[in-house]
Amino acid sequence: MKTDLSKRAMRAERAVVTRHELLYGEYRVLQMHVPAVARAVQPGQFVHLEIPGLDDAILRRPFSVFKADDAMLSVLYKPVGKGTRAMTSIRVDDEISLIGPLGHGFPTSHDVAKPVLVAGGYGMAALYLVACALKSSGTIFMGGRSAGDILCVDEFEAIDWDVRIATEDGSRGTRGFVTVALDEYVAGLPDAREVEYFACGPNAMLKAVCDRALANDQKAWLSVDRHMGCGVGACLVCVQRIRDPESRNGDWHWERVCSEGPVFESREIVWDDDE
Amino acid sequence: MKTDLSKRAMRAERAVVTRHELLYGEYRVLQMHVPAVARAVQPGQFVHLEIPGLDDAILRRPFSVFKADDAMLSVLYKPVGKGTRAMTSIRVDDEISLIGPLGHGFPTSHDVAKPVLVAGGYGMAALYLVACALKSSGTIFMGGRSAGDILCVDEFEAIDWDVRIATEDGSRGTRGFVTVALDEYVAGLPDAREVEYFACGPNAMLKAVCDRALANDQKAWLSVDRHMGCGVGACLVCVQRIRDPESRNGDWHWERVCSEGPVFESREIVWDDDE
Amino acid sequence: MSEPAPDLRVKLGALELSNPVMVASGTFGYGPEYANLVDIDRLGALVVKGIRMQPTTGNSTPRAVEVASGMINAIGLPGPGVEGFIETYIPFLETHTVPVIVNIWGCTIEEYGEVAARLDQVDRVDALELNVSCPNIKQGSTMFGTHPEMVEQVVRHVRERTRKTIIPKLAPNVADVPRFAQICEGAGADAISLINSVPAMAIDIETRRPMLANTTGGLTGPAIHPIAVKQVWEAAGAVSIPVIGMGGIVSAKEAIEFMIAGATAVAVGTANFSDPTVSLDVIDGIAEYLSRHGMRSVNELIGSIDLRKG
Amino acid sequence: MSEPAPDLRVKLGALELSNPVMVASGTFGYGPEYANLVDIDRLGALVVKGIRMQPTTGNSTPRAVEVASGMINAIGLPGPGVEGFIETYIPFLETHTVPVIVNIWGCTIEEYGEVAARLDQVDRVDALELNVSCPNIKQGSTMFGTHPEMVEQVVRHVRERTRKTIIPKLAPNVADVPRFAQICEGAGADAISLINSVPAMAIDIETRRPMLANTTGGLTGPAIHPIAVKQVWEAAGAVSIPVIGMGGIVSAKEAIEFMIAGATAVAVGTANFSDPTVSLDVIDGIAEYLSRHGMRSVNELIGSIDLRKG
Ligand SMILES: Cc1cc2nc3c(=O)[nH]c(=O)nc-3n(C[C@H](O)[C@H](O)[C@H](O)COP(=O)(O)OP(=O)(O)OC[C@H]3O[C@@H](n4cnc5c(N)ncnc54)[C@H](O)[C@@H]3O)c2cc1C
Ligand SMILES: Cc1cc2nc3c(=O)[nH]c(=O)nc-3n(C[C@H](O)[C@H](O)[C@H](O)COP(=O)(O)OP(=O)(O)OC[C@H]3O[C@@H](n4cnc5c(N)ncnc54)[C@H](O)[C@@H]3O)c2cc1C
Ligand SMILES: Cc1cc2nc3c(=O)[nH]c(=O)nc-3n(C[C@H](O)[C@H](O)[C@H](O)COP(=O)(O)O)c2cc1C
Ligand SMILES: Cc1cc2nc3c(=O)[nH]c(=O)nc-3n(C[C@H](O)[C@H](O)[C@H](O)COP(=O)(O)O)c2cc1C
Ligand code: FES
Ligand code: FES
Repeated sequence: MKTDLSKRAMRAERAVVTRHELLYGEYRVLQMHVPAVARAVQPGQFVHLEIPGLDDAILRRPFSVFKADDAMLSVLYKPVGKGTRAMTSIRVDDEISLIGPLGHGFPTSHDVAKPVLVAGGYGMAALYLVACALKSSGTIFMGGRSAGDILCVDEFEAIDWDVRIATEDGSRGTRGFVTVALDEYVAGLPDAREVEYFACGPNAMLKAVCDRALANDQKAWLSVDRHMGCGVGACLVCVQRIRDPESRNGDWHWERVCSEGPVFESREIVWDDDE
Repeated sequence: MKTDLSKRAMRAERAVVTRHELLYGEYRVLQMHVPAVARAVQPGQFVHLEIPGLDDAILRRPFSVFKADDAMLSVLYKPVGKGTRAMTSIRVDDEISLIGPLGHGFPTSHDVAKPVLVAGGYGMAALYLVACALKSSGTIFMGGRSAGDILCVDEFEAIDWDVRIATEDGSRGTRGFVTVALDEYVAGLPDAREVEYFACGPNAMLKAVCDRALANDQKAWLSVDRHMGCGVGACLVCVQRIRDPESRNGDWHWERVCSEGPVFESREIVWDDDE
Repeated sequence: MSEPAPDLRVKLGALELSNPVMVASGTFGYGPEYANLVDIDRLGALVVKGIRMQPTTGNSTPRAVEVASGMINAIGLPGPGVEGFIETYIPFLETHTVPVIVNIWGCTIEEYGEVAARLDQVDRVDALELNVSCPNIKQGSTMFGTHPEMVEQVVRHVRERTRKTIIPKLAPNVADVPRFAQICEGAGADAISLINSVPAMAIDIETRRPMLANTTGGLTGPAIHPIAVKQVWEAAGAVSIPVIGMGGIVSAKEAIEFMIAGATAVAVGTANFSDPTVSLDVIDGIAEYLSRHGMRSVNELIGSIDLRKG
Repeated sequence: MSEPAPDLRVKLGALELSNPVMVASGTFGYGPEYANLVDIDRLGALVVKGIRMQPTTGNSTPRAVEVASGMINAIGLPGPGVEGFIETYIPFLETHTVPVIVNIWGCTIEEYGEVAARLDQVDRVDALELNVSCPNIKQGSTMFGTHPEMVEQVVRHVRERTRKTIIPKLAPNVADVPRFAQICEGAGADAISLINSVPAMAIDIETRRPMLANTTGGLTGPAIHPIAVKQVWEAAGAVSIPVIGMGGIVSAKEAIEFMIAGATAVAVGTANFSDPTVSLDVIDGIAEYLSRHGMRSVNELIGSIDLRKG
């Protein structure tokens, strides 16, 4: 999987904003004209954006690619902190410095018997290109606190995916964590091992998917979120503990989420104690 | 002159922008609704503005009051540096934090035989309230690099002031420094000692006016521009050398431009070597 | 039913403050300058501009320059001298109730003692902050406060000349802050304060001249906050007397960081220039934080850092 | 008729650079990371991430946190070890022409020597930068680089083991930078570089835990620039070997400030993260400045500070 494809495609561009609006609840879509990057994007890759008007903050922010075609690339975000709040002031026709596509995304070219996507927050956007790229459609489980946190349902249904929703307050779909709906679904399958997971969302969700993959002998591809400095592998800020492939006694090494990741297979990941 | 009037009137207010537009050349007028301050302003006083969107810059910027009535206060500025460039993004209805009125302005309540105003740059705006307050009208000399630097001519003419213009490139009025026109005028007067100067502009202009006042035994009130920290007398950043009144051997002390100034009489000022 | 307001009182030696938020020396004048904009009696304490024995002129201009997230100043400690201070400002301060801390300095160890002895007689003065760390005043090529022996002698000497609370103010440009903190504690300090401004410089690239008449000065403001948090945390861990944290406070957030790191009180400096009432907002913000976190006294916040490994 | 382009060449000991702009250790990986975005052969020199004898793991996460006009990092010097470096990165570097400076460190004085001796055999390595000042590596409670004797021994020991240009990198958190600069010169250094990141800390006030797994880290970026300018100016005035200035460069302006203060070369660090081609812009900006000011060589800029009193 870990080719240097992304590496070769990576460029720094000035992207021109073509669309910027509320899409679902508090989530906004930011669409940019940046053909050279948009064309090269693989599902699960991200772009590193310099956010204008960020006052005294100096770092870029990474965003998963939501949609990409021959010219346009868009990301989905919610204003939660300093960076994403400043983003809301971006206007159509503004120029934004963008580096991408970055990282190693999800594998999508192999045959997957039962693809299962598990998404929370911006993960619903990050998995859309995965759904488009996989050879056969499957089921996506979306989880959120309440109905406003459920995104992109129409997009997935339009490409014939079975969308299952769970909200903690029960305001849309099943009440409770997404794993409840997921467990029911898997329990009802004739052969659980046919399932292959593609997940993006909060760490607790990723870990829950990881536990199930290990227990049921399934493959699970997890997209990890880490604070980043450079985004290109130079600063070693974004690292994730990864199991040494040959080791039997739990030895591990660090890999860079921005370069070797953000997608890792569940067996590779060594979780921190507080995750 | 140096009463604690300004002190008593000083307030911190949230001013609401009511007008913000190009007025002359690159000069813009920023008008704010801030009655408590506007009402208290004396000619030559200034306000200390917190400029929104100033990125990593942390200090306020001082601006002379151009016009003030019972409700509105306006300042005139040109985008030249970080602060004034950021100001150009201020929009009508924005709120701006303002401290004022500050400093001791020009004396205007006494009888002045021949008031002569000398102005450069924003000084043309800063002297408008002086012209309004003086009991009799007189002559204002305006100097600038070229025609685009000459401001507020209509305002002064509307209150019956004689406006004399000098530009370095000769694009408007006399060619050359404002002092050439000024010297001609003074030379033509029956009694030069009747002249009392009120000046605001670059240091070189103030110093030229000072030299003439000393040579001709005239009074000259000069408004000094100094970089400021607090604007209220606490930080001691903005100081000016002032002659000790009793001293015969050139002794001096520091006074605060923001508090004892910005207006000093020419005989008080001890100029720095590089001024 | 609303909870009772949290208890904000803290103690610095014998001195009790109604809340832990002071204004930092040199950024608030002697009191009257901001009195029209700020209810100064709400402050935990007012620390006045540095005072020595004689009246002093200070540096030439420019005395300050703005830089990224901060400013560099080289004011040079101008002031009216101790007698001038007493004469000019004590009458004003007597019309107010805020605790007054006088920041003092001298060119010799003896001068620190003289100033302290004189102020010991002034009832309105509650405590003395000993500025051994102004980057604009030097002993040879380096400042007083970077020499352990000098710091020890200053504190010991002042201790002998006054019964008031004494608070040495440490220099930030040393490798081993805990050592200096311990020296002060051993020499009889009631508390320590830190950090003073950090030695710094800016050059105008067009004229190729220093931006400050004094060539170099001291950096203050948000830029130095993370440096200050580390030094306050280290100092607080090294001594049992209270530590006063300052450097880059612009809101309750930075003040709370200092207190979690171990500071008993904090001082707001440069931020007063952009927002004169910021210290009052910091007081309110700390109270709000305590309520939200179910803490009944600010003492629960002090040193509450959680160092468990993740 | 256009003027000839100004001469940007500078020398660090025996090493000649085509221009004075390098990228700082730890902010540009080992070369390949940015090679798709930046024409690395245009750089004055490439300083790679710190290398010691053994492969090293580095600190836990979080390893960095953004603060006002800067970031604090506590990466902990992970790396492949000297053999891993040679094996993995020298082949890539051999396909490029940019001068390569390897930043080295060790847990003992001997380890510095071993790494230096090993790299002395590698032709592609042009110089060694000796990191005695990483705030995340300690000797007792304070870092190596704050002890004059330790610094002297490291430099002397490395000098004996290599003929390549050696460049000790000084710690910023000392009171007397000139003294350290002179010690390095006396011990045989060809140049010195400064500043490394400034010890700092940030606390999450909601969890009351440090923002970094390592508790403390090093502050970099625009926030430290004025501190760096002062130290570079002091160091350059104290020694006759070249000084390399770094800390908070985000454009040609800050680089020119360092050079006016006396730096022969400069290094761009944190700014690479937000703008990977910033170093190339700095090179162009310096050339443009020299032309505009009628200087034909960058050497006219170095140390050109005008200290006349106003
Ligand atoms: C691969 C990847 C893809 C992502 N895709 C999306 C997406 O599609 N949509 C979306 O909304 N978000 C996405 N995120 C998260 C996004 O990058 C932002 O972190 C998030 O939106 C909050 O940013 P903020 O500036 O608003 O918040 P803040 O919390 O104010 O700032 C977060 C930033 O602060 C800094 N920071 C804070 N704490 C630390 C720390 N402990 N260590 C280091 N740095 C710190 C970092 O620069 C970080 O980016 C993605 C993250 C990753 C890693
Ligand atoms: C009493 C008074 C009245 C004024 N009235 C007007 C007016 O009516 N209209 C107008 O356009 N301008 C006026 N000015 C000037 C104005 O305050 C600004 O300084 C000027 O407009 C440029 O600001 P800037 O931020 O755009 O420029 P910059 O040069 O980018 O920034 C100037 C600011 O940087 C800082 N700074 C830079 N160098 C130094 C230094 N050596 N020492 C200390 N600080 C430094 C200061 O904060 C200063 O305000 C007045 C100044 C004074 C003192
Ligand atoms: C303009 C100015 C003047 C100062 N004068 C003094 C002083 O006289 N004595 C002193 O001990 N500290 C002085 N300081 C340092 C402050 O008290 C404080 O330690 C420092 O500014 C850090 O806090 P801040 O970042 O909140 O400003 C001064 C700071 C500034 C900005
Ligand atoms: C993420 C990161 C890693 C660093 N790693 C090293 C290192 O390995 N060795 C070293 O000597 N300096 C290291 N530094 C310090 C830089 O080389 C430089 O001295 C410092 O960042 C100041 O420059 P800046 O403000 O331009 O970033 C590192 C800095 C950062 C931000
Ligand atoms: S963000 Fe710099 S190495 Fe990943
Ligand atoms: S600006 Fe602070 S004293 Fe004048």
